[in-house]
Amino acid sequence: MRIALLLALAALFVAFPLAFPWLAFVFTLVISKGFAALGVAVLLRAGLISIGHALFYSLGAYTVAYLSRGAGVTDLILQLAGAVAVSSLVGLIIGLFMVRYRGIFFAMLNLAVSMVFFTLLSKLYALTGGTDGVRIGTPTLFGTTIERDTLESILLYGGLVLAFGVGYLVHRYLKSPMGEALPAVETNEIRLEYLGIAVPRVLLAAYVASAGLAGLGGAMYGLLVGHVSPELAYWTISGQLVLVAVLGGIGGVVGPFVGAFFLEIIRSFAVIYFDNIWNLIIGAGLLIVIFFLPRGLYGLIERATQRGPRR
Amino acid sequence: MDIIIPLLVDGLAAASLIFFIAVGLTLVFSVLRVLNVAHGSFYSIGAYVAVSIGGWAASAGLSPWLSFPILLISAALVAALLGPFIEATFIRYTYGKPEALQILVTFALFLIFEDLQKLVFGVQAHYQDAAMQVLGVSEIGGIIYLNYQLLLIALAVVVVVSLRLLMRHTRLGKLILAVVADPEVSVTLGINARQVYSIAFTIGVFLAALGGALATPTSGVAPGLGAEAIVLGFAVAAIGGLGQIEGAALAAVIVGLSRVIAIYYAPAFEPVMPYLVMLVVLLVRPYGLFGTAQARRI
Amino acid sequence: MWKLAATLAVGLGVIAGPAAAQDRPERIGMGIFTFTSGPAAAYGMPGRNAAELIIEQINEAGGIGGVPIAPTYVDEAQGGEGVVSEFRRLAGDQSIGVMVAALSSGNCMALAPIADQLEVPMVTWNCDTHQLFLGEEHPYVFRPNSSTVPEFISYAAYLAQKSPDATRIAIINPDYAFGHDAAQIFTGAMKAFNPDVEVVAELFPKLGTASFNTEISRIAAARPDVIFSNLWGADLENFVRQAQARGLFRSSQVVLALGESVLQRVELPEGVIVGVLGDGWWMSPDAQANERTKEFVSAYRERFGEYPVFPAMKMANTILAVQAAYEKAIEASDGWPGRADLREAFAGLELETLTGTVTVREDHDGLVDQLVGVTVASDEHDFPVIGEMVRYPADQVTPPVGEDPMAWIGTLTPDFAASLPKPGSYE
Amino acid sequence: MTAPLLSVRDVHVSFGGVRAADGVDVEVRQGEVLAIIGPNGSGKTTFINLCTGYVKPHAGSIHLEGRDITRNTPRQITKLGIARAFQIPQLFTEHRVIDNLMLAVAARQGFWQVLAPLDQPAHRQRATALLEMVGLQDQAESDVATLPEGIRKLTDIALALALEPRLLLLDEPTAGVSSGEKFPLMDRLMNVLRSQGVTAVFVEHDMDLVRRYADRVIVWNQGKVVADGPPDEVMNDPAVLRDVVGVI
Repeated sequence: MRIALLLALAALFVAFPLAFPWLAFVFTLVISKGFAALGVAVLLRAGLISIGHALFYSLGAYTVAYLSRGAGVTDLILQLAGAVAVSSLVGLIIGLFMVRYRGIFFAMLNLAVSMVFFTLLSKLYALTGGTDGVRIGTPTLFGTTIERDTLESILLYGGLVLAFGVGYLVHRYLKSPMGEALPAVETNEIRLEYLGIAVPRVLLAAYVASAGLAGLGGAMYGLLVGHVSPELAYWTISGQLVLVAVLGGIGGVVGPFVGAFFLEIIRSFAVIYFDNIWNLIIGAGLLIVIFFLPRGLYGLIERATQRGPRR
Repeated sequence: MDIIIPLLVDGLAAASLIFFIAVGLTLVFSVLRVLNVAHGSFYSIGAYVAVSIGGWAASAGLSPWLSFPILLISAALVAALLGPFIEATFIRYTYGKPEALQILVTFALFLIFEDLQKLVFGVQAHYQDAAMQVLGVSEIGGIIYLNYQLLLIALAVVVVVSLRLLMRHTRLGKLILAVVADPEVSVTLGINARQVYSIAFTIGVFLAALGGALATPTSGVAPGLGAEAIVLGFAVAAIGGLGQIEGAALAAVIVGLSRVIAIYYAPAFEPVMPYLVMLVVLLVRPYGLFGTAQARRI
Repeated sequence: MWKLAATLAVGLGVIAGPAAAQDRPERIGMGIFTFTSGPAAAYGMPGRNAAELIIEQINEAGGIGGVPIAPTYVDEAQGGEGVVSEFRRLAGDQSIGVMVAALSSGNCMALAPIADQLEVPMVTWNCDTHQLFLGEEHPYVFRPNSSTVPEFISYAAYLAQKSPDATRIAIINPDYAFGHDAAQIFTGAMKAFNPDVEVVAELFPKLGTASFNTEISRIAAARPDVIFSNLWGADLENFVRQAQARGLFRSSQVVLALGESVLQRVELPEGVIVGVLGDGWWMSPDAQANERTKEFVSAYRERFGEYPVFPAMKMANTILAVQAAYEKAIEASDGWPGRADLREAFAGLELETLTGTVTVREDHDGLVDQLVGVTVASDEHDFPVIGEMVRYPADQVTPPVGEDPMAWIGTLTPDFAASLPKPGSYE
Repeated sequence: MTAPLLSVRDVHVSFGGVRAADGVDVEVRQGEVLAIIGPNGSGKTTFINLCTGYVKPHAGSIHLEGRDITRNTPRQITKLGIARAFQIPQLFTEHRVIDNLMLAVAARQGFWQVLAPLDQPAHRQRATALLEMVGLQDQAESDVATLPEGIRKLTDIALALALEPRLLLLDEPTAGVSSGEKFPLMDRLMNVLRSQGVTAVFVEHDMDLVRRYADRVIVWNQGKVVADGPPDEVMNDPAVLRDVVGVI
């Protein structure tokens, strides 16, 4: 049943851009945000709210920009891999400090680091292009140049395949002892220590994974938009990633993607029909989800498509 | 050497503005244990209301000296209208819930307020500088300062002192401290904790709105003010230690001075200073300058 | 779920009604990008207002080749990805013939490659960064406006002519490419005109700064002869209010590159050097001699309660340029011109605008005269206007095609400034 | 006589002026079942916290088989073979009972697996066996958050057993367990301990339990050990009866 639901969602995902080409852009954005929100969701499972993951999201995009302009690495696959590697590495370094913090202090420290990063991006004009940002050129694939249109198809359909692949891996991770330990950190960290489990190590793994996921999403974003500016690292983007994760539901891997989908669709329509109040719509939607749908929108979809209780 | 005096005056002037952003946030946290992202909205709403009423007063030909009571009244109005209402409709349901949830609820409120402000006040910048104009200027260390800047420094000190007096020497303060110390026990002692929460939240809204209102005579108000304010407020509150009012005051001075020193000697680093200070402080003292850890009993 | 999908499909169907390329369409779709919210709206809204008005006037006069313009406005404040996705959505709609984008240089730089990719003509109305055409060619992007180079050289020239002894300059510009580029160009030109010039303070507060009080102290402490700023919007208003109250305008000659845009909103003292980044001053002699301009100005004033500041004039002039290009393309092609035909028409386009003339060069950059002056009290209005005006001819202050602008500035000499028309010569 | 498994020497610790341990010396011998009794607030739980590194002594030392563990963390001490059950059950309330147990089993059998599921046959088998030991086989699929106190208590003990410790510290193991269940539970527990050669220390209020199951009793009062010996001897000591048992 759940597989069927997933396939239906995927089919929807493929069908619409074929009918309406501009939606391809929006849908690719959904995948990109979905990856980043999935990263945030991994940490949320441990009760850790990061108002700073825009750091890794923008880092992914800036890494791609730097690889293609500064280092001459033009291959798409290498760029994506590079972005994941760089953001994971930075995640590891920052994570070493982060794993000592919980609750609001974790949120605050993430905020601080990301805002330092944000201001550096805007300020190091010579290095980052300042607030105007940098352009990201069309990459090559296996040594052949590709057209912009081809790139967009690759990003959408390749991204979808990647989302399934990465999603499956993250699913396995969340079901593994290390993954199942995450909610346990929130409910009873002391007991975990008394089971001989090194909580900081559990969290460091999660932090690195979440940074890598956000970096992957950011790299896709950069390639898709073709331009990246510091606003991508601003705290409101971090807030949006948390919002997307919670909106979709943090219980599983699909939730963040569903959340990203709803956010982008609402946004696309809001700018056409309800100019000026899309924040209001998103905010109200978030409140409804928090107060009435604790398992997020994906929980709602699941409930509508299957009978019988499930944990 | 002659630069020291302007540095100090500018630093304190900057600190007073920053302090007004953070003080309500930290007060609300100390009582309700809720980190209120919507605090930034109350700040900018206070600014909008003050400018609107001030603009009306100016067009009605009232004396510019009335601007000062208007700033206060505006903040009180915002607090009275929004404080108890928002507390009772949303904030109350997040007490004792995970922090992530509290932050999200208030973040949602922040998003909603952002657009409501746009709908009500438009997107143009608004100004009402009668209070700044009427006070004139003073020359200190060869540099001309607005007397209004100096007034803000004094006001910040007044707020710190009065909050301390309120907490230590009034019945309300004692009730608040009792609820902070142990909500359950205070309820069994017959304290109406709900009411205390509502009052504390409203005081927080008042302080936020007051901060916004006090900033308008020099800076006006435009969309985006709330987002800037809240993130700076977080930084200052976290540096001082969440829930520590004196801590917030000290943190505001540190952040204000660091920004001013940056502007004088390394302007490129000015915007990064609050967050750099926050980062360093949190790494060295995870609970902020005045904050303490709470051990869990097992 | 499927209900949602159906709703989506219906919603999208409305937007994407395809039109045969060569038939005369029922309307000319035009995407117009500007800031209608956020701190930049103070500057972006006049642009939007002007677009609304000028399009209405064009449509009342029969539209373009008998076809009315149907604008779609996009708010740039939604951030890079939102702007790009809107651009793509509009480009996918075949009834859209042209994009007027954008206000912010960052957005222009992001959109330009996409316009080329989607082969939709993009006409910039306010992003004047000289970097737009610097490294890359953009076959589909045109700027019927001037760039930062002539704009800021003109201020240096005016200053060199008016206060030749001023050597200590302080700069306070917004912290992004526009501010940094302007500082570089202005400083470069100032030093070329007078080698004794030194920069005693250079500040780049970030966009959306509310209190400039520490910056003002810092500038005051540096005792500059000249304070140059290209702050704009709410930032400029804040800076002016705070700096004026604190005596900065009395102790130094202030140059506000975008000062005209706040003349009606904040009380500027007399003697401040201001300009309009081009020739778009609604009260300029050329504008006042043009019946159409006077009509536009009074209609604007009536509807929006203020006179059209220069961003409004820039937008109106840009849309007139689009109209001229369409008319040229209609003449040149058999049927209704498609996007590629319109692109052809833009090359070498010349037209009369509301405030002067514009020529689109072969490098797609525009040639526009530069108007600079100082604030003077007005008998007619309760706000200061621009006096002691000069109108620098575009070809004299614009680097030639193909030349690196910064290198070109380096070749300027004190004689260059002396050879230009004098302040007060434009009456 | 063999060397003690755990030896606590001259340990001092106080909280805000209250002395929870004031020069305490305790030795836990290999294989024995040691009971600690004393009035509420006398520092019995603190003793367990000290032995497991949750509370650090201001002075004194703690050795496990001659190895100094005074400054070690709870995790390190757990790894050395000391497990603990809590007075207030410390469980993972967002998980089911079986998941709680499987986490503990995984912690023992190899935790650092990223892609292998927690719910694998080896883990589940062992977890089920542990639940049977405490009589909770029927509760495996229940959500922990909804369980009554007694069952949570048993789950908590099962978590400690899952670690296969050499020394097990139990903080009031039968508090909250219904009176009819107390003895069957303790019988099962003792069987496990004896069959696996586990040394145990338990803090208890129920004197009947202490008499029946303890090999040795320590009486704790105001941060000091005031009596030490076999149950029948200690518990008939008039001073103990007056000062401690009487007020329990």
